[in-house]
Amino acid sequence: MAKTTSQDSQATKSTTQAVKPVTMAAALNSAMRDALTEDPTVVIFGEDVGPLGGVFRITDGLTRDFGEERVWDSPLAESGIIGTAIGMAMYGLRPIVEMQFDAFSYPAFEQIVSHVAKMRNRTRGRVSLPIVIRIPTSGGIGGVEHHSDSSEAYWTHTPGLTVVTPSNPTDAYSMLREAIASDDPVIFLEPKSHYWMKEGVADQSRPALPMNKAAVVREGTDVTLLSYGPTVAVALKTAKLAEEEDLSVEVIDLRSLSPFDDETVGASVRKTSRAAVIHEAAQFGGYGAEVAARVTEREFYHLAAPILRITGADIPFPAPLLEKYYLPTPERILNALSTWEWEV
Amino acid sequence: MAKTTSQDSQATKSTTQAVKPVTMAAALNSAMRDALTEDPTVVIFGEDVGPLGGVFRITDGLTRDFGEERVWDSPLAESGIIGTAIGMAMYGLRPIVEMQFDAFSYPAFEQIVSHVAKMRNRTRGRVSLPIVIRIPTSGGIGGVEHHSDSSEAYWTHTPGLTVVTPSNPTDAYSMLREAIASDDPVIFLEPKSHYWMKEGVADQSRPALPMNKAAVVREGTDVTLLSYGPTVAVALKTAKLAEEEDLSVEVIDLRSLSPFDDETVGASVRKTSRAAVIHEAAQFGGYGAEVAARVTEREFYHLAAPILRITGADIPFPAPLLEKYYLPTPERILNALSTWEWEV
Amino acid sequence: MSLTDESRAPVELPDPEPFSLISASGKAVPAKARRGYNLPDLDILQKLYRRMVVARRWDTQVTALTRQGRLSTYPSARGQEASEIGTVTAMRETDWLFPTYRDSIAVWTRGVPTAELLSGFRGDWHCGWDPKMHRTAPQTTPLATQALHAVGFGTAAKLSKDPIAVATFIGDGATSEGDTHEAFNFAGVWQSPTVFVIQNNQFAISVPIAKQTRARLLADRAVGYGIPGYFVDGNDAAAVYTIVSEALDRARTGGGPTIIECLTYRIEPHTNSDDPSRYRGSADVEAWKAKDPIERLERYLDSKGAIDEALKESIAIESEEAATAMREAMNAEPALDPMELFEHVYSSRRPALLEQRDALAAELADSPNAEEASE
Amino acid sequence: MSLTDESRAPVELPDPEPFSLISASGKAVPAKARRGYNLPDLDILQKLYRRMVVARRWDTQVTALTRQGRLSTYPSARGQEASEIGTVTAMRETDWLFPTYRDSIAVWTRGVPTAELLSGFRGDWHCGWDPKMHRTAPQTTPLATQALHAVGFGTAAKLSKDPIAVATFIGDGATSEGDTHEAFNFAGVWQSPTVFVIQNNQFAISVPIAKQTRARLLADRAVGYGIPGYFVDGNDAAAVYTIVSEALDRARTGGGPTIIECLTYRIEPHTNSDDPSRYRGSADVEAWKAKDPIERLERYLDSKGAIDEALKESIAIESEEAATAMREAMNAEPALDPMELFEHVYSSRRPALLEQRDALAAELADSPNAEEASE
Ligand SMILES: Cc1ncc(C[n+]2csc(CCOP(=O)(O)OP(=O)(O)O)c2C)c(N)n1
Ligand SMILES: Cc1ncc(C[n+]2csc(CCOP(=O)(O)OP(=O)(O)O)c2C)c(N)n1
Ligand SMILES: [Mg+2]
Ligand SMILES: [Mg+2]
Repeated sequence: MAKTTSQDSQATKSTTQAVKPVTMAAALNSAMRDALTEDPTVVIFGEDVGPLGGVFRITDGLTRDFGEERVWDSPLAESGIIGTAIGMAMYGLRPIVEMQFDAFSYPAFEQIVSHVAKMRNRTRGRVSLPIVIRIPTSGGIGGVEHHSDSSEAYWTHTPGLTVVTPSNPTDAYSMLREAIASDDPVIFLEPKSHYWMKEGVADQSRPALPMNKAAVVREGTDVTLLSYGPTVAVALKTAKLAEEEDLSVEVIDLRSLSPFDDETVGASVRKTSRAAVIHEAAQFGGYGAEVAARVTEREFYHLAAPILRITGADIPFPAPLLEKYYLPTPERILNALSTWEWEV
Repeated sequence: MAKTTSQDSQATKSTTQAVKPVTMAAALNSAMRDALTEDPTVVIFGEDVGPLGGVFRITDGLTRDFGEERVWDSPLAESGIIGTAIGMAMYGLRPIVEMQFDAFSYPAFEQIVSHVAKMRNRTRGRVSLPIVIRIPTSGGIGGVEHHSDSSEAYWTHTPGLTVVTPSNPTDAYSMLREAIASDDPVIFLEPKSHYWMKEGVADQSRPALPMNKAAVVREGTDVTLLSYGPTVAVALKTAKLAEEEDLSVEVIDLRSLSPFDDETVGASVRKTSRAAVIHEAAQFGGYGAEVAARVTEREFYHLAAPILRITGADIPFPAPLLEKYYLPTPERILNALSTWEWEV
Repeated sequence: MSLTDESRAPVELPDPEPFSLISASGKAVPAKARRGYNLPDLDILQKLYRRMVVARRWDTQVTALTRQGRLSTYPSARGQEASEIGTVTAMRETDWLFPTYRDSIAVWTRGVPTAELLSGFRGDWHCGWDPKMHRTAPQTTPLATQALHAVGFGTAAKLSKDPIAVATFIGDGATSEGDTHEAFNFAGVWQSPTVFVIQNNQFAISVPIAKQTRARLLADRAVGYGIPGYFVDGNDAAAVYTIVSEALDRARTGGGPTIIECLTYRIEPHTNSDDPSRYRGSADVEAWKAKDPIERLERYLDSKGAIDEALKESIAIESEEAATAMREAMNAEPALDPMELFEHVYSSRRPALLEQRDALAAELADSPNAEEASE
Repeated sequence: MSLTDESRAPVELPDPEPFSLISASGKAVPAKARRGYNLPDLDILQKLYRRMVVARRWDTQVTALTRQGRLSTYPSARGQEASEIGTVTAMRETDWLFPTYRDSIAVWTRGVPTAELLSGFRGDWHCGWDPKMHRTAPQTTPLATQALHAVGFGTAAKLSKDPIAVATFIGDGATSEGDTHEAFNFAGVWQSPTVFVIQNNQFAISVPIAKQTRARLLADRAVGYGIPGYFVDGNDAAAVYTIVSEALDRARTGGGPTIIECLTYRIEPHTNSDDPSRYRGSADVEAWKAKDPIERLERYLDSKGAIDEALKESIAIESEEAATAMREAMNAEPALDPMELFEHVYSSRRPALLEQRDALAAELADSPNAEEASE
């Protein structure tokens, strides 16, 4: 019943996008706008996504332009939002829903883990759930308690979910288009500290990198920094600083957290023989653990040193004035790299 | 307000326990019975924990013996159970609650992650929540969908929670007593396939091993198997089989998943230089990832080979007749160990 | 036009006397107590009767095979046939049903073949049938979650101008879950064409309704959502059929959702692994057996001369056929393919998952006896 | 004796006309419309008036400083003073309050010092006060979750034969969450001494109540839990005080929970980062300003000769003191100790966490400018 937009048509489509610098917020908005225009089965609902355009204005103007039957405000209940999205997807619609912040997706945890993730497998592939769950994620904006969580580890551990996160406006557009077109449910993590990041849109005549691929965003030879979402910028800044110390840092933007792009990451680590993974979430059992464990499993004999994790501490996300002590910084990353025995 | 039972008094207390073989179910029941007797602030509630004694009969007879004001059936709502337990703990009680199966704790995810885990930190240590959340965990009993999840990775990634799991009746008793006495909230994972495991109670005159320590349950020199809950038995069986192949396997029962006993595990790995971690949960982002990542970080230069993970596959837990293809077996573990380059 | 209905419904609490058309003794309820409703036509009553008898035979057979260990577990609906069959008989083929683990006889009556239906309880796959083919969602275990799926499905149909209705069953215990509340509330405000059939069988495993809520009636909740609420004798198939039919019609024609509480009783244990002697007396069970939904309809039909030997005979044959087919379905070894475990998790192939699949394949190829060894 | 209350309450829907004692124009409501209640004594009304005036001044000052960037965020309660202050004024010191982010003026009126109270919104620590000292739980952000804490706390008090009551605030939007339902239901069946004060300010951020639910009244929900429900003019402090007092008394004396819907209006944006022009007209806001809770009480007191210049003067002084103290509290740099981040996560020390703490300490010692660098 639902129409699938193919990878190619998306790539073509994106050539028609604006060429002046756009914010990530605008790129996401365009992606939804284009999907609503092309595919009548796409609907958007959630808390405040209607006339207000969401608390971050990502759905700005969509109710006005597409009507309340395509984009509307739901009652305030996250389990209800996900639960009804499941029913709509079973019917043949492609719901895009917003959880206002990571921590407010937790009331929907059962619906996501026990149904969104499992319906396709449960029904032997007969019932797919093409749902996109958009979540403004992570910290860096001085949010009060519960507004800065990074929830990725909960989702990536759950088989059946696809979890992606863009780090820039160009990716935000193409990845959200691909997520909407996907027949599988996608957790789409939007680094809220980057919503107002502007970028000249990259060469739009080339097809976009598929959502499930990692990108080498800076080449280097000594160390691979594995980053995603908000920490890509931190890794790039680190790489710049490291230049001064004559350290050549390769930076990878993972983009897809599940599945993990073993190929791209493996190739880089085989080249540099050292890697560190960077994220905001607490370290213990965080996504970085999976990255470190699997890369080590696969590339052990290429590694000159253990894979490091530079992450949030194992504490609840701090209050606004203290978050700077928690978030990974270039200095902390460089410090960590200096703990390696470099002359093995 | 709440009375804390000290470690020592528990150990003394346990000398009065039965000396004939007891099941894990009986050991857990005794632990709650003794806690109810000694500490008037201990209360137990949840779905079917009253007259029925729980679907696994772990609370058998407690309502009868302690009355409905100490042990009672709640309405059927997990968020409600955890949420009201929080309020009770704030008042000064020590609630023990049961989630009927891992998957049925998911409706309470928000209350657990956003409050149980964070209240003490939020209030600068002024409000502790001495709550024990008992969860019959894991598979192996041919349960229908949603009855065999292993949820530990969700909890262990959440700062503020303590997560423990016993693998035998002796530990079940002492660890549950210690969990109840703890001022911090404890996720207490009970391997349901082991409820009817019987064991002669170990020397009760010695103080029990503290809940936060791992135990070397079998010594060996070539490989360390890191296991917990239901996989301890699998690891021990593997060690036996490995003997035939002249492989000396050390088996560690982690017991405490959070905190992780770096000391005991590190000592073993430094000795054997090889380790594998075994669990039932899906591999990607599973608890084994943390184990592999942290042990590698700390012991990299002692490791002769990458730490392996022998775990469930990255699929939803299978239907009853297919679970045997999913659960880690001694054969699969030995296979995995044989993939290591042994002559480095 | 907006999805949200901003009109306010008239506010009325349901009558605390359960609505009934045929009394426990099999007599038509006096006209003045019928609240303006007529009894369904005799052919409908015969259909309800036939379906209940056959379904009970089928259910009894499943329970028996479960005791023999052919199924992993089975929650019987014995005693609840009027609610189950009354509801699905009121449904059109194009309507969708969102059932729970309790509602196997409803799913079966909708035409899902036994072997597919019992996949989950036997344990060969979680859901064995094609939900789209039978317009019947998988039987849901996480309580109350399916009520939201139903509301979403109905809302999607409404947005698509598709004049169908959706029905979902909810247990009395499950009404305590937050999801039930959210489902009622979303359905009300979106005017989703969804009929909620609460089967109040008075127990949630061991917990009696009095410990579940202090509500006088569960149907009293409806008023808090601007939804019409009904309290029905759930052992009276005629009453259930009548009220559910009306609610489904209303839903299909833009009238929004309805909450219907059917008062009934679970005669069997919660599942085969339950021990009801710990929480309820056999006197209660006996008292409810006296209100049996099948017997009362049989008496009524008999009194109308609407059951003759030929009909009884044909129902008996159909029942035995159902039981036989059921036994055969469960005696055939299920086709188990461990490789299928990796097939359906995602619609596209993930290399890492294929690695895991291949590892299992290699393992099984290596040690053909692995299966026995690990058992 | 069992915790569960198995008696059934009389079933009655609230009057859809909000209960009021003093009209918007500041006149006493005619005796026959007072439903048997009397106005509170003048000294109580004066106390309510004084507290509302001072609280508004304080709230206005916080809003102003937030605009200047001294606070990270602040959700104002302007316009809702009658509900907030009416409730806490009805409480005893030994009662406990479970507030939300909206209810700072209630927490402040309970005696929590400004600097401690605003810790969370300024951003130095999530909750700055000692909940036990002030018998006031932290202001909760995850919506509706605190309602369950309140029920549990009340139940624990009841089990401990401690004759206190618990009050909790819930927003209209938050009533849609499953937790609100579970809280009402647990409170009913356990007869927890808990008073739920729903502040229906008609918006959940941008979402109007008509899109939130199709219920006629949120108070209509009470009947579905066997709990008494009230619908009150939430801008009439006398009415709120009266109904909440009665409910708290009932709770303290074993009469169980109460649900009270206070109809009010949020005059300010949701928080400083909101833009209400996107979702509501200023005419609505103006209309509600005309029903101001402070003005009406002032008029009433004036008409009774119960406000003289001396009183006005003393309230003005108190207000300015509150505002000054507020400014001073926020102008003082908060004491920030990054090491404290590791202090309270667990009651016992975890070696791995100490490693992380020590790493941060080393980092800060190494590069004293790290703070600036990372900003
Ligand atoms: C969220 C959730 N919690 C707990 C359970 C375990 N459980 C299965 S059935 C049941 C009782 C349900 O009672 P009710 O809703 O009255 O339905 P009935 O079994 O009587 O048909 C419980 C607690 C579950 N399946 N889902
Ligand atoms: C579980 C959860 N979901 C979403 C949010 C984000 N959020 C904060 S306030 C708010 C609106 C609440 O409205 P209401 O309950 O009416 O309270 P009010 O702000 O009007 O006092 C929302 C959606 C949250 N805090 N918690
Ligand atoms: Mg029931
Ligand atoms: Mg509101």
